[in-house]
Amino acid sequence: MSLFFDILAGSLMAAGLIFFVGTVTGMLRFPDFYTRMHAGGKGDTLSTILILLGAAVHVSEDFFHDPIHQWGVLLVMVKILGIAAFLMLTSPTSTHALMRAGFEDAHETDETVVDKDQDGPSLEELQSRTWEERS
Amino acid sequence: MELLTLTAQFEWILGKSNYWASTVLLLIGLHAMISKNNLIKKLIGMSIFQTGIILFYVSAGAKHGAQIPIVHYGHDSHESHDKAAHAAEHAADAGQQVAEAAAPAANHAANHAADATHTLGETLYVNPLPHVLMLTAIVVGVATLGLALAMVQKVYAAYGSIEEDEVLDAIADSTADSTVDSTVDRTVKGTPEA
Amino acid sequence: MIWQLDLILLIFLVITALISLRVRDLLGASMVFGIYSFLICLLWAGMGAVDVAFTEAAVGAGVSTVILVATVYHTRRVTGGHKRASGMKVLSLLLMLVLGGVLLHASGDFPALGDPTSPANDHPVAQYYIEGSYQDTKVPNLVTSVLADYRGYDTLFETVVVFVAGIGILAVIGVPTARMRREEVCGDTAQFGEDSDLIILQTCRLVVPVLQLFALYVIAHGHHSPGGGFQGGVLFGASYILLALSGGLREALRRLSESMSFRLAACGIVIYAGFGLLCMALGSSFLDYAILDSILPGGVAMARSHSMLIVEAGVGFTVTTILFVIYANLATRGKLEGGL
Amino acid sequence: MNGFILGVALFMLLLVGALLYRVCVGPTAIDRIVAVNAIGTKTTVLLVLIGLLFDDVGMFVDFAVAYGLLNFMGSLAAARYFQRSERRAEADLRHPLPIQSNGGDA
Repeated sequence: MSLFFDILAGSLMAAGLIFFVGTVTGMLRFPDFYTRMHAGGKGDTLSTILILLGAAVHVSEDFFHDPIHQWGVLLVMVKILGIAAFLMLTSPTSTHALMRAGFEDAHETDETVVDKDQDGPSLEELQSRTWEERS
Repeated sequence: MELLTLTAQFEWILGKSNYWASTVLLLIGLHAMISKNNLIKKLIGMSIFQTGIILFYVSAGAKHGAQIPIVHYGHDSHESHDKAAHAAEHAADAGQQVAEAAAPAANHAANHAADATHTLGETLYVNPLPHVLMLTAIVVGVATLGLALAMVQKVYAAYGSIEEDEVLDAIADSTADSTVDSTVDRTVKGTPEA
Repeated sequence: MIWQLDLILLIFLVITALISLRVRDLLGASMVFGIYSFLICLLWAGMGAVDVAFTEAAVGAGVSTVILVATVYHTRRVTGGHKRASGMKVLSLLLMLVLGGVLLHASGDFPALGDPTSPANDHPVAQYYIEGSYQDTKVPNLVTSVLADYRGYDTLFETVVVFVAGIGILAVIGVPTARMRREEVCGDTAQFGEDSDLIILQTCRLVVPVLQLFALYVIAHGHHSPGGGFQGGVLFGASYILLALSGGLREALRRLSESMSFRLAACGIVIYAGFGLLCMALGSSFLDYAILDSILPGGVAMARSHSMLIVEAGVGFTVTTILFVIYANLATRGKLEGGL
Repeated sequence: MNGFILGVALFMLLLVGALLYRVCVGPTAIDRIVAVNAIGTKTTVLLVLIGLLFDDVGMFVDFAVAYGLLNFMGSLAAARYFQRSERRAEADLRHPLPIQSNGGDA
């Protein structure tokens, strides 16, 4: 039983670490702000949640050993899951806010990542619009 | 340090690392406060200086292998600890020494009241005194940072710059033209207007 | 103590401090200072100083970065080259070399990190707090009992310092005429977050109530877990700052106006000091809670425990409101409208 | 299991160190802010892991919750900074102020 929990917690944490490595690689290697944001926004949230789930599983192990005396660890587990839930809420929000901020700060895209054949206004045209026009 | 083994040398370095780090932080902060031209940079330097001091205090209270300074709360639940405390109190009522009634940190005590005879001294706790001093210092630090930032904003409103040399130039100019009053007047009037 | 973590964190800390001072863009520098605060919070946690780490977490993530950004917004974002400072820089470097040499030389005499028998840890006062305070006060969190009971004077006057800082900000950048006008402005029916981003607004609508409840929990549960008046107060203040960041400062001020803030802040200190005076009135020393045994339930130790709760609540009032006042004034250059 | 958790924590800390490179080189403020945001969320996780290492996670989880709730305030403030600056600049273009460009709060 203990081995099962250890393996589950360990694999969740390892998966989280793999995604975090991806996040860091993306943030270090990608050419422009928007692509770095893409790596940072998605990978960061997912890896955080995975590692927190691993921690929650690890904590809950005590409960299954001795449910009568150790039920208090469930509270800790719920708190850890609560952190995961709130990070799932707040981290994309800050990604959204930052993306919008970078857009308004008129960051340019790297030419290697732009699809030239797309329809619609280009990024520069959009950025040159005023606030009222945009919203 | 003659003829120390590699491990002993490493341990010596580890034992002093906190002092070195806090010294380096103090120096960085003080250097920034003296030599940086920008007032906000000076304030960041001030905060770094402050954390250097806090680091010195907190690390002075750290102990190897110690528990966090919260008594009778091991890695298990509230409930079993309450039980442990009750068991310990019953033991005290039964005529045992008061010192034994101090709640044990070992979680097994919840199940075995007879085991509830660990004194507090057996568990090593981190020294709480530096924590208390520094905890208040952090909150006071952010309040003083706010006050200092307010002064920065006031300086900017009065002289149009937060660079130290430009502010000094502006002061020198206004004194040379003896128009210091008019400068201040304009901005003070201008501020609520804008 | 986990020495591997501590060592890496100390190195990162120095690197981050250098980065935040090197960056020319002040907005970037403020945010880098946020990382500095994250790392130092981890360092406190690694050293077992949970209450300090909690305070640093709340202050660093919630307040200090935001007020730095607010000041950068109202001043100038980019800092220029150094025209005249080079002479001062050389002088300062020399001074740092001398001072650093002295301090590093002195560090040879200090006890090693984590030594349980070092003078600071071996001192009878520290020993007494660890061994005796639980029996004296029935408060498991030693930091809370030392903070609010044994060193009550210290905490009382730290709280007063926070209050005075709030008054100081009002004196430095408060604009009286605009304040009078604001009374009318706040009376009108501005919609919640009319100029804000929808996504941010909805997220904050979820987060702010949870944050406020959590802050109350932190104040109330500070006896049994890390927390207390300072931490809970900072969290509560941060919740109002979050409200102001998402839905506009006007909305936050409608919930907690500035005059009400100062009234509550004064209330907090009156609660704290009044409790001390109550002890005097009952015939004991100032802030000697043991005498309150006669009016509070549950024995001498529990009287001290309950008194601490009330005192922490007073601290919480002051810290909450003053931090919000600091933000509100810094974000608007004292005008309490417009601004960040 | 404790050794594994310590390894995870140290590895994460080293990756945070790699992110410090992005913080250091920039190139602009918002690139740094993205890295700050990532480091902030990882701080939350590291707090929980340190709690596990101390075998007392119930005590550490409280301020991890505080971090989870608060760590987007910095990016929120920065985003608001950019939004407000642009609107202020637009307002200044429409109604140029005679003396100082900082005078108008849109």
